[in-house]
Amino acid sequence: MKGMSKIVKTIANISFPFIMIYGLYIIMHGHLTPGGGFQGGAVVASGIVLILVAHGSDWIQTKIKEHDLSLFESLGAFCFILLAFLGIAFGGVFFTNFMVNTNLPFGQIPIDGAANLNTGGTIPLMNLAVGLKVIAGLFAIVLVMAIATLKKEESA
Amino acid sequence: MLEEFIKTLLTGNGFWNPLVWILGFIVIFLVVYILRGYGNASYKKGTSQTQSFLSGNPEYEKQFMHIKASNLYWGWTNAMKWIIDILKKMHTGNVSDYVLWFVIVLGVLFIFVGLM
Amino acid sequence: MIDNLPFIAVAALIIIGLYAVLFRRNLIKIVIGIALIESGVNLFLVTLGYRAGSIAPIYTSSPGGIMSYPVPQALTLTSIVIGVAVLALMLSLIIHIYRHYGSLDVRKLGGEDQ
Amino acid sequence: MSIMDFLLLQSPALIIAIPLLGAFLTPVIGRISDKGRNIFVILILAFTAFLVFILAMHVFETGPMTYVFGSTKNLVSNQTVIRILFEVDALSAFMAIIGIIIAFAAAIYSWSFMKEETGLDKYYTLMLLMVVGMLGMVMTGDLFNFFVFLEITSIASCALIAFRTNKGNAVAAGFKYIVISTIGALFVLMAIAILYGQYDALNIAKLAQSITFSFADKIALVLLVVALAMKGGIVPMHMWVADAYGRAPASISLILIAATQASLYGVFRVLFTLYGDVITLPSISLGWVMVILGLLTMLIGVIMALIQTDLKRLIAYGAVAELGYIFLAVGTGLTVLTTPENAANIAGYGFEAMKGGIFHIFNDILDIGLLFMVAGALYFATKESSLNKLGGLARNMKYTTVFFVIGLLAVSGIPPLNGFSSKLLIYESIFQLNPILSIIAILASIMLLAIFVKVFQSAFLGPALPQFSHVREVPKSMLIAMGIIAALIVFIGLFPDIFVTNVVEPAANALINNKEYVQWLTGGI
Repeated sequence: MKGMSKIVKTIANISFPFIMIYGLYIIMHGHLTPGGGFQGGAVVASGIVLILVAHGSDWIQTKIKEHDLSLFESLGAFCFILLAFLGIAFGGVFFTNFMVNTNLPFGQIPIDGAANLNTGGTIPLMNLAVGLKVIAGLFAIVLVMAIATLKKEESA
Repeated sequence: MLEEFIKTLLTGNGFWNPLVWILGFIVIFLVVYILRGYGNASYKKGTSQTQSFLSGNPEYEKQFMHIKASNLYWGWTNAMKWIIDILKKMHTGNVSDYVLWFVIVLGVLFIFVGLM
Repeated sequence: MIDNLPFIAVAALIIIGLYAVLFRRNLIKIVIGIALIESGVNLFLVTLGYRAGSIAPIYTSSPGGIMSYPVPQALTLTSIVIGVAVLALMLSLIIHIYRHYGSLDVRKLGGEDQ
Repeated sequence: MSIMDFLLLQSPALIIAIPLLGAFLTPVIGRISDKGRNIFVILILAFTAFLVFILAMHVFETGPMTYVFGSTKNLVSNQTVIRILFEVDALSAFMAIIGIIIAFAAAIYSWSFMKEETGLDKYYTLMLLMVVGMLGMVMTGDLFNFFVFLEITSIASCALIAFRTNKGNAVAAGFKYIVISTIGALFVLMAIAILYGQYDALNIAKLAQSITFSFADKIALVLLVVALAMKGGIVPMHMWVADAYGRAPASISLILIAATQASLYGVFRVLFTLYGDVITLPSISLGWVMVILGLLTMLIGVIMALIQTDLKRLIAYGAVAELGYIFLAVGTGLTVLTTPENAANIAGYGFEAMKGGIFHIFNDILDIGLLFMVAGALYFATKESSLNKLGGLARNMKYTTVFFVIGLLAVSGIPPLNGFSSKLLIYESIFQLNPILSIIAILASIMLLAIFVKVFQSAFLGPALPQFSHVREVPKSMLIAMGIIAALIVFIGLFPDIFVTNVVEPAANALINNKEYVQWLTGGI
């Protein structure tokens, strides 16, 4: 896929960081407000897709390979399942939220529904893992589709 | 432990014990083998007795003698042609039709269960 | 009547989706039909969790009052995530199908028993 | 607490989690070494099999076992079941055993079978995911969870059916499969939503306790049964089976059979456990519907199989016919259960029919699975799948021929192999419901014999064909996988009773008695 005009590229470049921040915010606040790993990951991935569409898949491929994306995807899923396994080790049951009410990060218990980021136990970490997987996964899907259509154009 | 293995499977009215069956099979096999021995005496190797007979026609080369799968059961498929044609028409390979069948079964069962 | 509006929308979405799957020949339109059915089912799930006059089920800094059920929303979200995966898979298969058959006509696929 | 106790206690979660972990580690290990990855996958499946076995032994002995995710407490509060839970009863354990055996054999088989393909990292990842979905479907105690695992299985199997993307047919088959399974799953979700809206519960046991068979329940019942039956490949919704089984790599067809049976498990679970209390209302005779669908499945399956010339497609239709036996037998059980004058007989022939049907699930997967592996071996050796072009292969592939004969005899119910024991149970019990059913079932079995004799004649017998003179026996890993399944077939065939009393009977009991399944709700844990 070829890149688009300079205006599109510039606007995409400008809006890209904002979309990133917004998506990461949604991932990070998944345990407090609506959102979470998938939703935030989808937002971030759509931001990356914006760049992909504006600059073309050739340019993107010089930056990152689809092969590496699947590694990230595996990594995200692995972290998620690892956290669930740690539940067995520390809490006795799979998926136990063993970090709640401890001094570990995210270990506090919220008081009276106040919005405190430092709560939630393993849930924010799982959100991060899912977010990583969703970003890598969705981006890989769109990238592969872009490459596939590119090959079609060339052969046609 | 061994008894558990050789216990007979009861099937409500009947029973089934493979080991008994195998014993019977061996006995029958022996009987058949002995009977075969009687006929074997009149078998002479290398004579025209052992050659295949194709209504007097010459025998084809070996690789042409193999009956292909679609020629097997010709009579049966020909006799059942009407039902096979219906079934072939049913199996269109079109995914919309697959979903259509699903909707039809759904509808029939809705009526069936709704009436009850 | 107005209370039943979401359910009417659900029925309409599912029927339109089924229509597209059953009677459209273009593979992309079939996929759109499936997406419509999925939206219908998701709408149904979300509607089930709503209580009259309720607020969104967010515990953090909640203004108080009754909340709608959070469980159907979680279910819907899961269903949406699965839907994304399925749609992506179907569309990528369609790309492959187009390469092999040079057409998006559903009648061109298969027919191996004819 | 010894390590075994610990493993047993955690086994329901570990059975899902270990293959899942393996699935995500596979691509990472695949980067280092191909051989290492294959060994890793086999080890993961072997460990999962071990866990399934210890869990199953425990369940057969002591009854259903529940496992609550996330916490050891707070299971039931204010009569509402919170948290997702897995509930493994004898039937679940039974299905999990057969699923993991077949997956293990498929992994060994894939070692040589898929050697020449590319993208094997993804292949093994998806294969493990498929196993996860299948095991999850049979072990979960939560309806929505069931839907999620159903979709995991569908997505993974669809991608695997279309694995050979260089073949148009395979991609088309994958597309058909995903359309069918998505629509089926969406209607399942709709039914789950209907149930949730009425009873505010997703837990199967909780729902089974509170279900009243209102009008909406009837709608949900029909949606669930028909959608899952479609995923199970019951006539007239079976057409995708031929496409999917016929075009997938043979090792995948193998797991697909087990995944299909997991959908049938869903049908039985819905009918006997979820609606177990109300299905016995005298006015309902869904059993007869199942019997008729079973008969149609058998007949159409065998007739379509007889006219096929593509080997894998033929076996796929044979698999459809085999499903008919299961549906017929369980339908008979349901009919007996629901007819008041026959209800006393549930201990009699109704129970025998259920036993036969459940036993046949196991035998069907083994027999058809072995035949698929042989078909894959033929394809591997000759690169040819049309029966019209094969011939005389028994000369070059001795072991494969032996395995095929075992599969042939088993699938057509010839004594003393396993197919006969279960079919005998089915024939004798359905004879008492209606003799005609039994006659049709035996007829279909004879047709199955005819079908596979045709395959035997055209592929293995006959003169040696010059184009196949270079054909050699398939590699060892494929022979080992076929050997495992064949040995199981012969073992169960020779000693059916030990298997029926220890494994099948508890499973059939679990299906008929849904009291045991909901026991934890009333009795507490």
